[in-house]
Amino acid sequence: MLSAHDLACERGDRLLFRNLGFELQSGEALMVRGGNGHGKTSLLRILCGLSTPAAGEVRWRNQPIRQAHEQFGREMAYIGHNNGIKDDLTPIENLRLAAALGGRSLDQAQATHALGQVGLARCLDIPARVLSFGQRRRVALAGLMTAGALLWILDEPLTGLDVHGVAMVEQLIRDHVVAGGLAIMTTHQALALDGVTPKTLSVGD
Amino acid sequence: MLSAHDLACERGDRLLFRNLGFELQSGEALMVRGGNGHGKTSLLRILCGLSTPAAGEVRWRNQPIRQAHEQFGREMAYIGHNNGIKDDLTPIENLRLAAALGGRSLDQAQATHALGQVGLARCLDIPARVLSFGQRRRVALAGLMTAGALLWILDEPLTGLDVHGVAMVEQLIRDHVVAGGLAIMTTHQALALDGVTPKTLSVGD
Amino acid sequence: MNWESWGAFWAMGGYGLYVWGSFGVTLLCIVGEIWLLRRHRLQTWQRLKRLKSWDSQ
Amino acid sequence: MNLYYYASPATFYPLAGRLIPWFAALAAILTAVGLYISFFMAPTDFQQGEGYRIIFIHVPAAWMSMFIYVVMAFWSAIGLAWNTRLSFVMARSLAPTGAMFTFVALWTGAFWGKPMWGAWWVWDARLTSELILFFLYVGVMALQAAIDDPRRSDRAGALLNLVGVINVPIIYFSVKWWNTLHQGSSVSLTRAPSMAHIMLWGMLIMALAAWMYSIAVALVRARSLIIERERQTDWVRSLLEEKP
Amino acid sequence: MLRFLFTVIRRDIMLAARRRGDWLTAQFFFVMVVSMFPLGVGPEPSMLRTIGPGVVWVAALLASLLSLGRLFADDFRDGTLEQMLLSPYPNTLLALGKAIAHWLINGIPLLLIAPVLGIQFNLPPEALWILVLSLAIGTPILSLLGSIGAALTLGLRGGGVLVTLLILPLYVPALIFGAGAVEGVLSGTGAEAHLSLLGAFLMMSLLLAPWVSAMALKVSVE
Amino acid sequence: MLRFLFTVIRRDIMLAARRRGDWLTAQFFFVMVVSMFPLGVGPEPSMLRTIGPGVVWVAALLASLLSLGRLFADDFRDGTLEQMLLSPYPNTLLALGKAIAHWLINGIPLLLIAPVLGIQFNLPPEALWILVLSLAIGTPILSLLGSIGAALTLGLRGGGVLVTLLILPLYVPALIFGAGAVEGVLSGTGAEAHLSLLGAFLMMSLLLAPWVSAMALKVSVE
Ligand code: HEM
Ligand SMILES: Nc1ncnc2c1ncn2[C@@H]1O[C@H](COP(=O)(O)OP(=O)(O)OP(=O)(O)O)[C@@H](O)[C@H]1O
Ligand SMILES: Nc1ncnc2c1ncn2[C@@H]1O[C@H](COP(=O)(O)OP(=O)(O)OP(=O)(O)O)[C@@H](O)[C@H]1O
Ligand SMILES: [Mg+2]
Ligand SMILES: [Mg+2]
Repeated sequence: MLSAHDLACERGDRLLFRNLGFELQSGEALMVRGGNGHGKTSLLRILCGLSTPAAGEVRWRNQPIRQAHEQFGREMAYIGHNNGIKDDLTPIENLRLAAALGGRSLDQAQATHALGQVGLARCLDIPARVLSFGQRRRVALAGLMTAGALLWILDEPLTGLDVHGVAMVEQLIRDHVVAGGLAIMTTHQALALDGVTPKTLSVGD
Repeated sequence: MLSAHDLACERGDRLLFRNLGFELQSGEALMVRGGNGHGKTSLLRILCGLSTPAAGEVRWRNQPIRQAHEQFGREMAYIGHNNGIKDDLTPIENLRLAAALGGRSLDQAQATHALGQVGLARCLDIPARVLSFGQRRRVALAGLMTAGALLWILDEPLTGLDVHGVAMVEQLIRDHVVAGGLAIMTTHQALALDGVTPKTLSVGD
Repeated sequence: MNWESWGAFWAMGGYGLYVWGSFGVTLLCIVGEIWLLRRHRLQTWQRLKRLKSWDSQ
Repeated sequence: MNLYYYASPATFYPLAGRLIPWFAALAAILTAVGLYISFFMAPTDFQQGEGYRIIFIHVPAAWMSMFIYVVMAFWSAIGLAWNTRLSFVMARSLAPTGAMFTFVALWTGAFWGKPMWGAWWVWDARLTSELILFFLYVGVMALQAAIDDPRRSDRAGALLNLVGVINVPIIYFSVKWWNTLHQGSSVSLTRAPSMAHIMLWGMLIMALAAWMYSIAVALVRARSLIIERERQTDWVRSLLEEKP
Repeated sequence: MLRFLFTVIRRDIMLAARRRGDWLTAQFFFVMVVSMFPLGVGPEPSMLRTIGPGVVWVAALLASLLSLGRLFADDFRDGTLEQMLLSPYPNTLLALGKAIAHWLINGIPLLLIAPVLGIQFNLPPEALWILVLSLAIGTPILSLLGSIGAALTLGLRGGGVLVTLLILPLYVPALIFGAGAVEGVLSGTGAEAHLSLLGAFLMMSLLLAPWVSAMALKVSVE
Repeated sequence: MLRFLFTVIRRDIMLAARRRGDWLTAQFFFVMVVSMFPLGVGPEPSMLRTIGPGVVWVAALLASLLSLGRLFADDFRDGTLEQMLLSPYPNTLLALGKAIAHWLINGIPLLLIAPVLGIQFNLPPEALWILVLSLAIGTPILSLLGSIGAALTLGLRGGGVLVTLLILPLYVPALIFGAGAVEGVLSGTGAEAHLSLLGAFLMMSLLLAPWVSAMALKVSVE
């Protein structure tokens, strides 16, 4: 469903990678590996269409993602190093707005439920600004859960999470993949998806 | 040398902790444990004097840190969730400026050496803005190494670091403590300091 | 007593708009402030009650 | 010492509760008397006709606007120096009332100026500095509203207040000088010549009423702020249980 | 489609409501800048009346310029802009929605305050009325053109000059027609010509600006 | 001690040099605001001369405000401000250093540009000279007082505009004496009195402002 052909990425004077390609089908996960600064984030941003590769192209359901903007936007969810949540809104409002912007509707109860699942039941109505580093990450994860996307692109989803958080994310990804979803992720920590063996892809030297 | 007496911290409507106290001598390390949002960061900021506790006080060499501002400032180094590096400056300039502001002098060669040690030998003269998430963290760690401080306060030093990075930080902390330094840290990942057993302190429920 | 009739009182010798405009707005301000104050007070109490019932749960 | 005793929120709260009705009642009575004097006893002015009756709120409001700012600065200074929570609360609870009186002074001034000078507004020294005082009030309130953490917001507001109170006289004299140096306009503040005794009394009584009103309102506001901040303490908890 | 537009607008209004202090401050800025001028140039009423419309218009321009700085910047910093660009709707709608929201939040209040400021400068009632009308047509232009500048500044680090250079000159026609309309009333030559030119300018910006700023946004997040 | 002060100043100048675009923007803003006025109020020379000093001064005030928004904000966001506050030197020095750097970076260029703008308004040479002198004494005041506002509003949503609200009223004396000095020359009453008052105001700000803003910084990073 998602395929990358001959991707290359240049940053400044450096060629981060080239001739990079892969194909990912429904029910598969891809783990992107590489040390700090090897270009994982750069790759993920290319895959979700935020930046343009120096060469090559990314296809979703056999169409270049630039052309399939609408469909791809509906079926893909991305979490980067930045959480993409508004500091002034409460977690609930954040989720509901994100859903509305994606053209979905999400009522109060569903949002509350999702936040409960990521362990934020006590922080429903304080502004996201005062949440701790890990709690903010969890809000982004709750957003992912409610997005109903088929393809997940997750850049270091485990940063800042405590052990329960890590277990929760593992479970989340596993369930998603088993149910036929696609997941692409990076992480420097151990990530155990029992029953699912992700493909791996190494970036950089 | 560092002691905390009866600390309490309130945030918004919540009492994060109270009656928290400990003492740390030269050559000892303290690991602060607690899940997301339990108040680790809040505690660390109190310990380094950035915020005032709701009750209690922190002492350094038996003096309240507010009064020992100058000495404490010279002997303590803090790394928070924010790296404290300027995006527009190169890593070298960042290190040298930080040293100058701390009243130390650090020449080009020393800075280069420190950056080499954290694995940034290839990124000496590009602005920090274009560095990857983990590389930025490493710049902050290089700053820590050159600060020559006795007390290190590190809030999740491992976030975003790859395996080599983690090993490097472990080595760094171990050496510091063995050489008689003090270290206070938090992390959600495993942190092995062989030969040194940190005290632990749990925060929050 | 200054005024022959209520009409004269309200007219204020031709300055009715200005005099009553001033006194009226002052009254509005005071009433408004008291109303806001009352609302703030009630809201504070309600919030504290709710927080307390949360804590005791 | 006695003072310290009353400076503790736990004693101040009930004390304020007992005082408020008295101040409120005094304010109401004085206002009634003052209004009676202003409308029924004070004679018509031979120059300005009935229009001058605005003076009975204009002047008290103008006085209060300046006085409250100074009092606020006083409490802020005490708070910053001795770190007493109560003084921050007092400073904070005065600000909206002060801003309100400043607004009233501006408004009534404008409504007085139109018939007397033919313009709602002129850039006279006194008017201009009152306008700037209004901006200062709004600034303090906006700053405090923008900060969620009460401790931080108290201190930030107090600092701004002190800077303001040092500046207010400077501003006043600079504005005054600015205006008189190149006085091009034909209008100037015409004073009611020698005020009749009864008018003076009316003004004084209205001013006193404004005082009482300000004290009562500030105390009510202070009480709300206090229980909000002290909610973790035992006495507030038991208070919350008492009053359902 | 329209749902998306409304959601973008609703979102921005919600955020503005959450920081009401912030929003009020922008309006006060307008008031203060206008009130500073007499202090600078002296209190003489006849002179103040002449410069009044110009001062109010320049202040409106500056106020909108200031609030524009944050139009996309906050969203960019916390990553929500990326998320919105990835949404399944055209980015032009996003840009249009943001500009409309900016006008609703920052433009409309200016219209309400302007008459009061006009009074401070002793403008006669009919001039006040035209002042408000000219601002009503003119401020959407400021929001629309400004959104282009705001989108461009996101990427071009330190390319701020370019934006001031680019946007302020674009504002010039709005300023000239807007202030000109009011002066036309004061001098008795009438305001219609100025106002209709201003309207034409508005139409043009409405057509082009969202499209350009959507492109600029894409470039900026790269 | 002095070493620390110099390091702070050097650091800020270095950063400004690194983002020269931003820095140029503030200067351009100054030029643009001033040039916008003749467009807004009409081209009549005698009137322009009367309002000239006031307009230049108000524009200088706004330009310095604009750049103040970022005086501490960037350092706060990336955590370097915390690090500097934790340094072993008094925080007052830090605040003073930042204010001085701000003046060197944003104040001095204004002095150089002002005469050119004065010429646009037909100011005679002796008035130009006094305009520069008054700005030379006045702009440090703006930087000093402004640093208080910048420190107080640190980290607040939309702090940029809030600064304006807090600080503009405090700038009033500087504006009045500064513009007054130039007008004094134009009207023949002389500028000395104004300039010496401006000097006194500068002294006072120099004594108090760094101290207050250091306290405000402490409060803000809490
Ligand atoms: C917006 C317009 C006005 C403002 C902001 C204003 C402001 C003030 C202030 C601040 C004071 C108290 C000053 C002091 O006690 O030293 C005051 C007093 C007074 N004002 Fe006004 N004023 C305005 C318009 C007027 C007008 C139009 C009149 C009458 C024609 C007027 C008559 C007076 C009088 C008689 C006093 C009391 C004089 C005294 O206490 O020495 N004011 N005003
Ligand atoms: N202008 C530039 N000049 C030189 N190198 C650049 C430039 N821009 C980016 N780079 C380099 O490109 C790389 C970007 O890496 P990227 O952010 O994709 O890494 P990553 O694999 O996600 O790392 P991390 O694990 O730390 O998040 C970095 O090594 C950075 O130094
Ligand atoms: N105004 C507020 N109202 C309610 N809760 C607040 C407020 N401000 C902060 N908090 C809470 O205080 C806690 C602050 O936690 P802190 O950042 O110290 O956590 P942490 O232990 O460092 O977590 P992490 O591991 O995620 O970094 C959070 O739980 C947050 O929700
Ligand atoms: Mg990365
Ligand atoms: Mg933390």
